[in-house]
Amino acid sequence: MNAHPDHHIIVAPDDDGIARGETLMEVKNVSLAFGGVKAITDISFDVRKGEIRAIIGPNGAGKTSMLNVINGFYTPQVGTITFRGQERRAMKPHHAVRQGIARTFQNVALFKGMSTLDNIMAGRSVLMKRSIGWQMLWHGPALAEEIEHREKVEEIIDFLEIEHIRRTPVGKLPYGLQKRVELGRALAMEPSLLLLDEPMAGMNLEEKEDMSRFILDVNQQRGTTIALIEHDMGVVMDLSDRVVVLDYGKKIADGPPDEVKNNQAVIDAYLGVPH
Amino acid sequence: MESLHSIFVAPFADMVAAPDFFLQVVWEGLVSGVLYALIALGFVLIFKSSRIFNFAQGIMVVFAALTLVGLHERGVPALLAVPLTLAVMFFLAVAIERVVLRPLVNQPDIILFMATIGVTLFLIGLGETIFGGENKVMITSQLGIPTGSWVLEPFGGFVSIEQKDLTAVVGAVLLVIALLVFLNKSKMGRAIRALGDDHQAALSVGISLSTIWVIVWFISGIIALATGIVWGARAGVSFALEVIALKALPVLMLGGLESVTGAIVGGLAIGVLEKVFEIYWGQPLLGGNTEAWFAYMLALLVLLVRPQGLFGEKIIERV
Amino acid sequence: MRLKHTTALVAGILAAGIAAPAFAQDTLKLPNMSYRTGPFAATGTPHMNGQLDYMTMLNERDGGIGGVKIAFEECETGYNTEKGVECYEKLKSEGALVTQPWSTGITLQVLPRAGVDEIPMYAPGYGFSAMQDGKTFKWSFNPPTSYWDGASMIMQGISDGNLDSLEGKKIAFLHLDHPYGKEPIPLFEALAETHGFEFLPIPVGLTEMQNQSAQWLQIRRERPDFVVMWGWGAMNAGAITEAVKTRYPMEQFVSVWWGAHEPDLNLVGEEAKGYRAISWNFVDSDSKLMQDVKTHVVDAGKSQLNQGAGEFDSTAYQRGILMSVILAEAVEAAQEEAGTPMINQEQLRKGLENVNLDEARLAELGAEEMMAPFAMSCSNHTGHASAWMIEWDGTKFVKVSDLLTADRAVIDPLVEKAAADYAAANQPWQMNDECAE
Amino acid sequence: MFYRVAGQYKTSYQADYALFPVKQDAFLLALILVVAFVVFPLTASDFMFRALLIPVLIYALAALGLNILTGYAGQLSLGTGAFMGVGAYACYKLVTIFPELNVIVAIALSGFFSAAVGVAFGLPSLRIKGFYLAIATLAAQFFLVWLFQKWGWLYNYNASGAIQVPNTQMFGVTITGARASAMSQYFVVLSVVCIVTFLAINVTRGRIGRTWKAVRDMDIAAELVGINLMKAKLSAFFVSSYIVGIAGALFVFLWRGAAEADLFDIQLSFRVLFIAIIGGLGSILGNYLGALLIVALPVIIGTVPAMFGLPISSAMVEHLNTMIIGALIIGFLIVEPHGLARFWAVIREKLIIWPFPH
Amino acid sequence: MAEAQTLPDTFPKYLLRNAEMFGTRPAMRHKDRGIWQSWTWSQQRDEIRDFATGLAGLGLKHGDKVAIIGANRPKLYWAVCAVQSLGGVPVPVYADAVADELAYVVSHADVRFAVVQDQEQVDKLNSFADRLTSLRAVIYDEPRGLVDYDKRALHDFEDVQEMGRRAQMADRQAATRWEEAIRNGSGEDVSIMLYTSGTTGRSKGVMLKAKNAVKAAQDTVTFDRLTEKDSVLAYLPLAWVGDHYLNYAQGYVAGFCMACPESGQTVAQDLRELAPTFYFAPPRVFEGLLTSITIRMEDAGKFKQRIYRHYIEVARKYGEAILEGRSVPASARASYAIGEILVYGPLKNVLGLSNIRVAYTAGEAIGSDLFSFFRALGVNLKQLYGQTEAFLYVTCQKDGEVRSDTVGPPAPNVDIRISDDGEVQFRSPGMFSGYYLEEEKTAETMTPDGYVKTGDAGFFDTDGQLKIIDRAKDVGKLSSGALFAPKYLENMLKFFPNIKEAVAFGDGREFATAFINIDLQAVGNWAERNNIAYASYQELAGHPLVYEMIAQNVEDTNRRLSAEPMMAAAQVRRFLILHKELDADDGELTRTQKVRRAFVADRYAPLIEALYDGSDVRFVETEVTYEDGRKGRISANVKIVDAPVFGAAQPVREAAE
Repeated sequence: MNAHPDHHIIVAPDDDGIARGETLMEVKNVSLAFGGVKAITDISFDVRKGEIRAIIGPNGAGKTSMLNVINGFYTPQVGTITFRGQERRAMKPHHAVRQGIARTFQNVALFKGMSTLDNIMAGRSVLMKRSIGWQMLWHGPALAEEIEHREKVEEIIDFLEIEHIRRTPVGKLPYGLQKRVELGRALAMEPSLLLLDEPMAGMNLEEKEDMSRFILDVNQQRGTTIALIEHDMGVVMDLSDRVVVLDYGKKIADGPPDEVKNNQAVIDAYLGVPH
Repeated sequence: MESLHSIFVAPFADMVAAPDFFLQVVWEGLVSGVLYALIALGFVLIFKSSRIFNFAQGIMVVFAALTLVGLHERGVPALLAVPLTLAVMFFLAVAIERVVLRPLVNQPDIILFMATIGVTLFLIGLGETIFGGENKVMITSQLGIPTGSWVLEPFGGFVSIEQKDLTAVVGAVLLVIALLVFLNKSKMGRAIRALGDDHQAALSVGISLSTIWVIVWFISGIIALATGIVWGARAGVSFALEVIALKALPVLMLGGLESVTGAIVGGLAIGVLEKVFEIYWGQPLLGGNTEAWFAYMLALLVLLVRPQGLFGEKIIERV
Repeated sequence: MRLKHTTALVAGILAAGIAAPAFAQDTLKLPNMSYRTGPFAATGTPHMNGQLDYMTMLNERDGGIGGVKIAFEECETGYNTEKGVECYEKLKSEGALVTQPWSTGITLQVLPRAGVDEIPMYAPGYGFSAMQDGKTFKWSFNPPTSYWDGASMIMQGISDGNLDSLEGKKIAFLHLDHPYGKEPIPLFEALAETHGFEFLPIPVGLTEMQNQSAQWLQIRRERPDFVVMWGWGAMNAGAITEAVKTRYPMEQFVSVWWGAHEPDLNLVGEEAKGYRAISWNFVDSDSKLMQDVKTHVVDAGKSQLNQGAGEFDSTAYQRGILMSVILAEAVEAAQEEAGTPMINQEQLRKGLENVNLDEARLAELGAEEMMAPFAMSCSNHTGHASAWMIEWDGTKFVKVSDLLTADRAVIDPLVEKAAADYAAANQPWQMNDECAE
Repeated sequence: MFYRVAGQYKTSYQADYALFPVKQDAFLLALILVVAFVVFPLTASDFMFRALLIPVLIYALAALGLNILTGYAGQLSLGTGAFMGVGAYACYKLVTIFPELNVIVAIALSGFFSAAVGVAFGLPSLRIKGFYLAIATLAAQFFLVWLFQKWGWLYNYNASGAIQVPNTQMFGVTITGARASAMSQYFVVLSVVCIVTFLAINVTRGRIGRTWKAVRDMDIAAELVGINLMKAKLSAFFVSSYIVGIAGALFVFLWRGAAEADLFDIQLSFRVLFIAIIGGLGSILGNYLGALLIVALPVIIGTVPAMFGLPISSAMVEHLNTMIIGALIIGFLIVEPHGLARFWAVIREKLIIWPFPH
Repeated sequence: MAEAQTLPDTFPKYLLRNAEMFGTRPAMRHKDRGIWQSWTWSQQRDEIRDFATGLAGLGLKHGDKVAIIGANRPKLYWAVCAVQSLGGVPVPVYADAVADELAYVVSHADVRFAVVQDQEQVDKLNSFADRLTSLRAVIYDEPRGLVDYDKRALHDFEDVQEMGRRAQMADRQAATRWEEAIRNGSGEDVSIMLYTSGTTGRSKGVMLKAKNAVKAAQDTVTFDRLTEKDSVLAYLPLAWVGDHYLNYAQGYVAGFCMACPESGQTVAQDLRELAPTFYFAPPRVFEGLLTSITIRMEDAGKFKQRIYRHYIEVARKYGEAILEGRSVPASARASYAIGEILVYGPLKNVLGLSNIRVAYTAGEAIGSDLFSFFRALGVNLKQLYGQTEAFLYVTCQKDGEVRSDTVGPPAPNVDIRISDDGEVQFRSPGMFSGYYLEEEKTAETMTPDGYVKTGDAGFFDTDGQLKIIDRAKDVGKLSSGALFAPKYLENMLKFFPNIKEAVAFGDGREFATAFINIDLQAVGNWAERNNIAYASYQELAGHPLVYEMIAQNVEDTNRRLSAEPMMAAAQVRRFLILHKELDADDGELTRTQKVRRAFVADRYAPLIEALYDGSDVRFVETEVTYEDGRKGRISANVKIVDAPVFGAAQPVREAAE
């Protein structure tokens, strides 16, 4: 009965031949509009493998739209996304997941009727292959597959320290824990690029500290490249390697945290100086 | 070739050949359409104000008509039965608000929808228990609705227009006008309209939510009674109407769940189109009775092209 | 917590239901599958009242039949076939002597089971026309006349006995889209082929019964020479009002006996003058039979009928009385043959085969003006009573023809074929080889 | 109280994934199966089989099918009756075209026809959501029933327009048609229902079940975790319609014995929907509890007042039944939107932590 | 005892024996990744062998000390045995010890290796790296957060095992040699060094010889008939003698399965899942259980409450008698059987006590109500009296001869005597061989004739069971000369569910007084039911109604005391409710949650003064340590209240004067 799992947790897929520090994804001249209202205008930036990249900006700056473009939820009118050397503009979100882009949402988008375990397992749907025939029989290959993925999910549960809520329906969890489960679900997809949309929104100080630790651990231990949107400047400056600043759908700055912090355009944008 | 001819040529040739008959078909369709539109209207009103997809609107029509006839059967004079029935509908509105809506407030839409199905069943059972399950005849003449028919004779043929149908159309138009005036001009009406967009805004008018709900359901009850009289005069009062009332759903899908205009236009359009389709295509080519599904298929096709309906606004999905 | 009790209750019922229901041996169980609710209740209820009242009368007047009280239990079907089958199972388990399915749909469902469960099925004036073949349908009876008989008589009625005069004419068949409405179609089709008229079936769906504008628009467009109606419940009233509205000539509008229903015609009154129906019964409220019912049941306050609406004088109510008369005759015949008042299902089947309502017997019952005489036998489970064409004169029905008789030469071969087909489709099928003929 | 879970721990995921990880549940199920397979056949009357046991099983199966679509995948359907009809008519055609075909095989195959039709009417679900989708299923409902009426080929041009189930045998026992005994039909239905339930439980607890639930709970999020919405929704329509289809085939072949198109009308759809709602959306067990309640309720209303000497007409039973079901639906939605199944779950939970209240 | 000769005399020898005898039976479980990961004895041997070989590769020598720091984890238990198998000495250290304490033990014991649970312990060690000169390497179980650490002297447990496996692969004889070394191991070696928490001063390293330790375990295993089929949940601190003895030592000797909980928070849940057969918990745990039962039952419906109360009453009457096999009327037996179905069984099920065969409690006195409650439910709960120096058992109760107010007769092969000044002294098979590097203290503790001084005052009851009154040095006298046993007094107070902790004073004073800590859970619940709002412990503690309630408790205590001639004089005349909970982080309690009386007396001197100078209220300010180690100050006006004293006492005292 020795089911002792190897605890050297899943390592992000490294088979893409991109070395740490090289460009993993590049956004080139992307513009997006909804019926004439411009959400994003001509934005370009890159994400390097292994880094934590922050996208910041005041409310309505187009940050979430940017993430939505990256993972295929919106299709930009102009511009391209190059991910792992492949250029594309339109794609279905589930294809983005298959390519290795996972994300979390500003307003927790968990499957409320399901338990923590099932939510994270759902994140692995895309990696599971057994047909409905096997699923119906359950015993045999389907169970073997289920257990194989359960083990990975348990690692994530362990990693995020959410053992005690494994069987709790996520709808009943406090907000902070829901965010953590959502992170778990994204990790379950074994992404090479993890998009976090305001991972710390609505959290108290302690929860923020926890979340920061998890984000750093994910980045360090799993080598996952992370692009995140965050309002809390302190957090952004502490966590990220490089920061891109948007305002009114345009890029106004890009660089290491310290540099960005002192950029006049950024300060103006945050203080609300009219353009 | 022949089949193509019978689909694309013959029907239109028929229409041209017997224009009076075509007019009669359109008129018949229009009268059904008024019914669909009225049911849909009650529906829209409730949806606008409370986001409830009120499946029970159809049965409210039957229930109102049944109460009216039932009271009359028990010896209540027709003109007294109408206000009494309205009182019953008001009581019903209060009861629904108390028993169903209040405990279910803030539940997901689907739950409320299911609850209205429960209300439907309950009202069917209640109506049958009190008034019996057999069909009844609307007390048309007792209510002073003319029963004769006018015959117009255009194009050498004739178009028979029953006075009660005409009364129905006129009555429906008046009802809609009254409703629009109420919604747009009165404080309560504005509150109801605001409620659809924003609960807080509605509350700031100073009317409690439950009052608004009772009023809205009561107005739907009034519409239901009007519909019941109109339809009952035409086809008798029976629970079979419940199934016909389902056609309000495709009407709503076409017209959009929140548009009063949509409900009326959609209702009339479906009424006319299904009748024309039945007479010129359904009966000759498909064995008839296509009215059973035409409205649904039409709505389905429209939705496939425009998921938000003919009058709805484009949906932008957000995450 | 209340729900917990309900669940417990279900369990209790389950437990109770497992034990077979006790058979009370002191009554004749002649249950009826009624529908006093739903869109067919309007026409169904007076019939059922009539059936029930006659049996009540027998219980009151004679202490039942042969000294045994009749238990005439009703089971509500709402004209719904599914419910009907449930009722069948329920009544069967209670030891019913007979099945009165009261709907052609239910009849068809019960038909194959009747032979297996060995319960005679009694479908007076309705059901499957081929049931007349007693050899094939040992357990099923549809006296006094079948739908095919009725159709044949209607055609005679509208052609004054010369069907060939219909050649080139168009006859629309407005019928309920239901096994009942479809039942006569094969005969009409056969007749149309033989006599060269055009036959146009127009179905009315269950939901459209009250709003037949599409059907009547079709009739207006097609301009048929006759409209034959096979309607029931709310459909009849709907059709008559639409006919008036469409200005369809009433003289060309004929119905099967179920369309002879005074309340439907009262809706339009004078305007329906000329509307005809074939009917195997006729109203005779002053007959001894009806007066007995009036004395022992109606006036005694033991009837459910709606006196204010003149139901007692209606064709439907009195037809219901006659339906029970025939059944009571069968019981009496069975008791005689069995030599005991407590009969079983097999004995009742025999009794039904021995029903002989000749003129003398009808006179004895006091119903000589109400229906034509007929008799059933081992091979003839219908009896083929003759019928009258009756016409609405604006206030009531009047006889406008002599007794019409169905054309056996056309019907019998069709029946034979239909019965054979039926038996073939339901292999293994038990034939009654005892019949001499 | 009777649930003593202490000491029932799992040392492997296999054990954790057992069908009934708690001993007492397995025991309870075994008990129910013994009652179903042994006690009922030994004691029940024909009436019990035909009026209660067989319909409960078949309705439960239909509700199970609907529940997969509505309860698990979140796609509202008002067309269950018509899909049952597709199964029934397909089975009838199969049996009459290939008379030598085993009727069980025919039933199993007929499910594929309803599944195909289900998928066809499920296609709009890719564009239309929520209530709007109900229109697609309503269209299916009305269109299909119309088709059953108008397409004579479907009922072999029978004069009555009804389909009549022939007598067929399996292992020398007549299982369909008028000659079949209630008990043999019961066994067939019970076996089919047990097998389908087992398979359905497996599907709903595995990857596919999670995919469905994800789509139900938040379809956008589901898409963004890599779930192919089209596959998920259509597979739900397929599986659901398949089960509904064989329920329809069983409905006619093993119970009714004959059917007209009207049998599959919207009332049937609603009845199945009520069973699913009262039983509990998103549960397997609930379908059985709901079916039991809905089927037994009229029996109770018909018999209980009589026990207390209150005569009740059969029409009144119908009326009260409708009213009570309506009230039950409302009551359940207010008290326990997840239906009888959740009710049982709560009771079970209470038994586990007994004597503590929480 | 010829048989004893053939028995192993070290735990590693038992490991080998068990791997042979019970190879496929579970030896260890750990709730991890959602399931109970399990290892059989043979798998456990392999794990230990791999680790031991790896350790040897890292340079562990015979006699080297190895610190084991962390929660109850299989790997840490394996480390204990692995170290023993190499002749090293495991030194378990309390995982919640602050860095300073930890550093003291590690440096005092000359630890060369440390096997620790996680980053937290590594950080603690690192923070005193300069003092820990002897420490050669640290081995960790959980790699989380340690990615960027300097790995030169830091090893992953599994990497060490991997090293071991590679060594075995390279040298086929390594495994055999390892087993050979174990077989040749000496029972004279020190098996383990347990640092006592010590109510006073620095902790001392108690050295226990292998053969003594084994012998003690063998005796108690036989005494309680423990077999390989038993199971325990190891949830008590790894470094405490109780855990090491009850779970590790007895586990190896009996061959039963030890299970580690998922985490500290899930112990109750894990206990419930596992339902062990052998269970040990200090009285406060049982007290907590009873409190939570009572509270949870209060929320139950009327009907349930009635059933519960009725059958608990039945159990109180007959339960213990049935448990002990005494004769009971048949009707009572039937009633109890129904109660078992309705209440006791489910209750034990919910608490995870369903399968308990033997349960012990020790460490302090247990209330007789509390004690008999669990026994009445059918839990075979017994008391024992023990010490680290004895390798736990000094006395323990036999099945069927169980009382709540005594701790039982001497354990098997234990010799006990009461010294002239009332101190309990013993000689036992598991007796320690001395304090590490503290000859002086060892000598202080031992009598010249080889008895160990327990430092506890007590006496033998008429039926030969030992009764402990208090720490010998704490037993004092009132100024009247009457006996004052503070612990005894405190325990009586603590039996009230509302009172969590009490500290009694009176030595050399005119009368007895007490500090009270209320039980936040119980009183909080009471407050909720009575609509009393409170924001903090301090606020609740100062509430007049709470004072009223506690005064009632004190009064009851006094009434009971008045009935005991020896104790009647020491009734509590005045008391106060402390404004803060006594806390180990502030040094007020030991790590085993015992009150440090002298420290408390010193810290709250003004309050004691107020107790005796007649004032009604006293302002006090105290420094506190928060969970994260930060310090703060809290202050309060503490009220002092008089309590009534009862008759019997008065005359005695006056007579004495």
